[in-house]
Amino acid sequence: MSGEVLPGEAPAVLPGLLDTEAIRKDFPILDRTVHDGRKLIYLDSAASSQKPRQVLDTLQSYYERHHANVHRGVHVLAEEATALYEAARDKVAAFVNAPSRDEVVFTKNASESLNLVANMLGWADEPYRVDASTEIVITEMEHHSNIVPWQLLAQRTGATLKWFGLTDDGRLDLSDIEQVITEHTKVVSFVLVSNVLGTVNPVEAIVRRAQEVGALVVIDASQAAPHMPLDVQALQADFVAFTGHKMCGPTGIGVLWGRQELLEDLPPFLGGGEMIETVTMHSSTYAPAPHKFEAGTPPIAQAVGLGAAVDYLSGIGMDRIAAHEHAITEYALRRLSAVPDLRIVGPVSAADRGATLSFTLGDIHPHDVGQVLDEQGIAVRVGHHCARPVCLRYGIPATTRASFYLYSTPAEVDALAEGLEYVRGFFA
Amino acid sequence: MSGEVLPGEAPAVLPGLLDTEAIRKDFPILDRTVHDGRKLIYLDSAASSQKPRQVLDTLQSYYERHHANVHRGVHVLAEEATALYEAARDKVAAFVNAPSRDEVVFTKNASESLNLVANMLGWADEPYRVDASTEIVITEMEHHSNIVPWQLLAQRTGATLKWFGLTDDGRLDLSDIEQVITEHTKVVSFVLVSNVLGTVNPVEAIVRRAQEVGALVVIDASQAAPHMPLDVQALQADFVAFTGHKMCGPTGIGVLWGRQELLEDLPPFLGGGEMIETVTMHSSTYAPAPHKFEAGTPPIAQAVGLGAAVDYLSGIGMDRIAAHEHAITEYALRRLSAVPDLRIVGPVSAADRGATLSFTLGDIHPHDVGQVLDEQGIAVRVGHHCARPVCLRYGIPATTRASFYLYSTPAEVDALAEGLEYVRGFFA
Amino acid sequence: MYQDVILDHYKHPHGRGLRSGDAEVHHVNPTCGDEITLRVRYEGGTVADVSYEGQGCSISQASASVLNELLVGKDLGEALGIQATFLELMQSKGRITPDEQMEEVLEDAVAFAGVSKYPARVKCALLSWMAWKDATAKALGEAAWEAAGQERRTA
Amino acid sequence: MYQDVILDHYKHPHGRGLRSGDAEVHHVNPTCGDEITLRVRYEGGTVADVSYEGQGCSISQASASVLNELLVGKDLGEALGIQATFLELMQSKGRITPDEQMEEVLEDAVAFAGVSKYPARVKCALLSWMAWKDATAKALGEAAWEAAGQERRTA
Ligand SMILES: Cc1ncc(COP(=O)(O)O)c(C=O)c1O
Ligand SMILES: Cc1ncc(COP(=O)(O)O)c(C=O)c1O
Repeated sequence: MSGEVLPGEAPAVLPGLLDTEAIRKDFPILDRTVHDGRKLIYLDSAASSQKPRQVLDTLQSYYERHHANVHRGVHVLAEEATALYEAARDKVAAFVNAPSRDEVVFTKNASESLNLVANMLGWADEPYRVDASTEIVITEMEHHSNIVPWQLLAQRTGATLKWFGLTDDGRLDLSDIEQVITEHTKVVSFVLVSNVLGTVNPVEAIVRRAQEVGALVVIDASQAAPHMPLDVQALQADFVAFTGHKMCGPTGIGVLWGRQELLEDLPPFLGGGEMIETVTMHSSTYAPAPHKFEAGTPPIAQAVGLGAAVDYLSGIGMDRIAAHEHAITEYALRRLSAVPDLRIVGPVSAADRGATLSFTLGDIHPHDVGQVLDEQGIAVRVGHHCARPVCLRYGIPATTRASFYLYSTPAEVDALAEGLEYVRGFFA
Repeated sequence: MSGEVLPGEAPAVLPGLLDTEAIRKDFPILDRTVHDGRKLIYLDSAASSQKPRQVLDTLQSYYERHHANVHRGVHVLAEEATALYEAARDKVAAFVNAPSRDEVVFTKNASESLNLVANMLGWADEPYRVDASTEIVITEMEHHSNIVPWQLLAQRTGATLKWFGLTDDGRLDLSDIEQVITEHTKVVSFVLVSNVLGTVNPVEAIVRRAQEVGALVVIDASQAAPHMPLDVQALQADFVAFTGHKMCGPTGIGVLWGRQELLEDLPPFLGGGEMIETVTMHSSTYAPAPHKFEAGTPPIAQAVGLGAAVDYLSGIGMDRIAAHEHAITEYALRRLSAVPDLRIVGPVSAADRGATLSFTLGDIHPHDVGQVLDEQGIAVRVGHHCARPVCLRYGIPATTRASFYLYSTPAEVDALAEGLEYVRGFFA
Repeated sequence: MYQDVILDHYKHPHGRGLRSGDAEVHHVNPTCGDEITLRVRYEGGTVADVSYEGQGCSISQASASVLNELLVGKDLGEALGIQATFLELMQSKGRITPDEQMEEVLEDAVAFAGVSKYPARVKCALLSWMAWKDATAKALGEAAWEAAGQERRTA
Repeated sequence: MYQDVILDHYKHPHGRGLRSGDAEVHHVNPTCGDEITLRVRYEGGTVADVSYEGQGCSISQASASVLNELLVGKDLGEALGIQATFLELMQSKGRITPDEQMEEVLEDAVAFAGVSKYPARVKCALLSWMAWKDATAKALGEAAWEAAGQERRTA
């Protein structure tokens, strides 16, 4: 990986790129200017993606024409709202190739989805119950949302929390897999694509070992669902969590997919309206999944909006989006490694890697990198990206992170590389 | 209460009415027609209110111009999104007269808010911890969202669940308050305004007794916040929960207000990004409230939308909205009691009563009432309204419920009364 | 959705009231509180009586009345066929317009076609039919039931 | 926000390095990992030295350098006054434009006025100042601290 492309050089046409000129027209915010007329270069999609007009129009027309509370209404609006909400469930089920629509639970975000699983297992009966004799396995590259729920569960049940470490080149170290996942392990929860390193993890090896010992597998697909075809059956996981706002959907909506028999067997988490079958003051029985896990008025408009997002992404094709991002990632790795003093934190090749690039730039603090890039209109994220153990592992306080999506262009990669040169000069 | 107003008679101008002609222009959905051109008469706001254009415009412009993930971003969009999100917290804090903005926790709905409290108390240290020696007190008129979380907590901790019964005229029976709330009681949770009966409960009497025994007070204000001035300091409660979609806000957003020292002392509920101070693989420390209780990417757009809703309601004035609804309720009670065989379930006078009217109509099943009203364009809710114990208490399987809001008119009350006459004829 | 036939059955229900039977079941629709207590009596392979009592909306009441009218006197095999056809119609979300053949099987019950467009009401229409199937299973024992199902499928 | 004064202090920090002192504190900004170890030394009521070491962004580094330059040699009372003024400026969300009087008190530190517009960076600018206040409290003991605060308020 050397600097074949000189700064300022026009990028050769990359193989597999989408027609970003057309796509960018769908995203009103990408026309925005910042800091006195500079064009926005949004490289922070791993934190949250922007929303296409198709999703915004769906939200608007939902509220302007169809809104009512869902379920049990006998009037037109209630029926329409219910039909739209449940149709969104069908769409999401199809998007992840779920065997049944009833396996799709709507939550408020991926964090709630992961907490839901941790809580279900804490309150479950055998054989699922997590207790003091149990081991929970995660990895050192998890997002805090896939660490803290398990720490809380371990504290509250006495279970032992274990984890896979990382190799120097930003991959999971599975060399001790037999020692990490043992016959005491009841649950293995790991991220499919790291939000800091970009690493795509080897699902099969982990699932195979987990199945050997009879542990449940939870996959945090928050950074995968937006960017590549996702097939819960192929993954062979028991639960898969992801979040709407990173995949062109609204904020306030997340998904937990779970295997039907597990959703049936496991106890509820939040109690309230809609999740019950019948209630007396003395006791209650619960509705079948997915409703059992959807207490209260759900994020109706947000689910409908996520349905529109899924339509939008599928319309373009997840494989084509993945190919686009792969091309951009390859190009970005090439351009960035030509910037002096820049060190990629994570895999330096585009193989098994998502379009999220974390790096350090000499000893210029990421806050300064981010701020000076921002003054040029370039939006990146800086900090520990809610995955502080990764920074600890690599002995750095923070990183600068640029992340790409279906609307990202090679020209934006160029702007980033040039921006970084400017940052270096600024603090030299 | 007798039938002074004959069906078809034009209503005298009622005192305290809002200028609904102007207000209705703000709500695009109210222009809708259903069933071949019938004008929509939306009397289901207790289930979910409609949204004014001001809120929809705010959502749209948030996504079109300012969206990014909140907190910790150093780029323009992240700063703008954070400022908008936190400004919404300020607005909600002012709306309920919270002593501090840090006492306002954003959740996904009132159900999550109530579950949050129940879970905090289950995992708390003394003196808050709910355990087998503890009594939890609720009432027979609670929404399932304020029953099931406490049933789950009682099951899981061994605590005893007790409740206040109801009088024949739809009020809380507090005659045995000393026996219900005792020195074993650690928490008393009750609804401020019933979503079935419409009853406004006597907060002061309950709070006084709870304070006597040192119990925490949780108030479910889901049906109060949209309809009347709400002052958490005047209520003297410890926690107050409400939900955005019933008060002109988007779906997917709820609020928990809690006293600062409690939010500081009590343990977190959901774990994840944003709610931490620092994380290692071995342990984590938590951010100060409110962030401690907001794991993951919050419902950003929805909070901003709720801020706009609160501005909208405050712009009109909560006291004026309450006066409008009071006038409508009085008129509706008068008109409905003139319908033969109609029996109000709940207080029959408008004193201490919200604008939610439940009733039965002879032995015509509520499903049939609702369906035939719907055919006339009139949207009401039928069933147990997520408060089945109320139906059990009054020995009925279900009710028909009409609920009014700031956009409701006396003409809509007339339409309802006439619609009910038609229903009677239809099934005669 | 309120066809005259439905209103007729609602106002003048057939066979309402509990009479002696081989088995009794009690079914509830928890979302709306509709309830039915239903008894079946068999004579050989024939549905000798379906008696019932309950509370609920016009749809659930009328559908119980139609069930009584349709099934009493029929062979179990035929009755099961009628039940299956009614189920199919009700789950069609308004997409099936009953043809002549279906009308022959379902008679008055085709009036419920419109109800299938209202998801909230489908359960009301099916309450008595599910209760009948359950009671029949109870009356005949699972083995006989399986055999009957077998017979029907191979008929 | 990157005034030349700030960049200057960042590139050529004053008084950096740890020297002997009466008290040492270690402060961390958990959201971005900025860290500072800071020591204070007092001689009578005078700030004799503020020495420090740490890692962080240009803002937090420059602000520690400015702190050293401003506070060393000052009376505790005066130093506290400067700290309070800097705090006020940083929490102003860009709403304060330093006037002559403020410039006299804050000298180079007025260059941070622009930083106060960036909520995410205010904590960086305050890191060393909070550490200094904490270290001072530790060095003098709470009682002396209270007395000094008292003195300042009544001055
Ligand atoms: C009194 C009351 N409490 C709680 C709730 C629950 O609100 P949500 O469904 O938004 O969680 C409702 C509304 O459904 C309600 O009316
Ligand atoms: C890998 C990963 N997991 C989980 C999450 C949490 O998602 P959310 O904040 O929407 O709950 C994120 C994003 O923040 C993420 O990148």
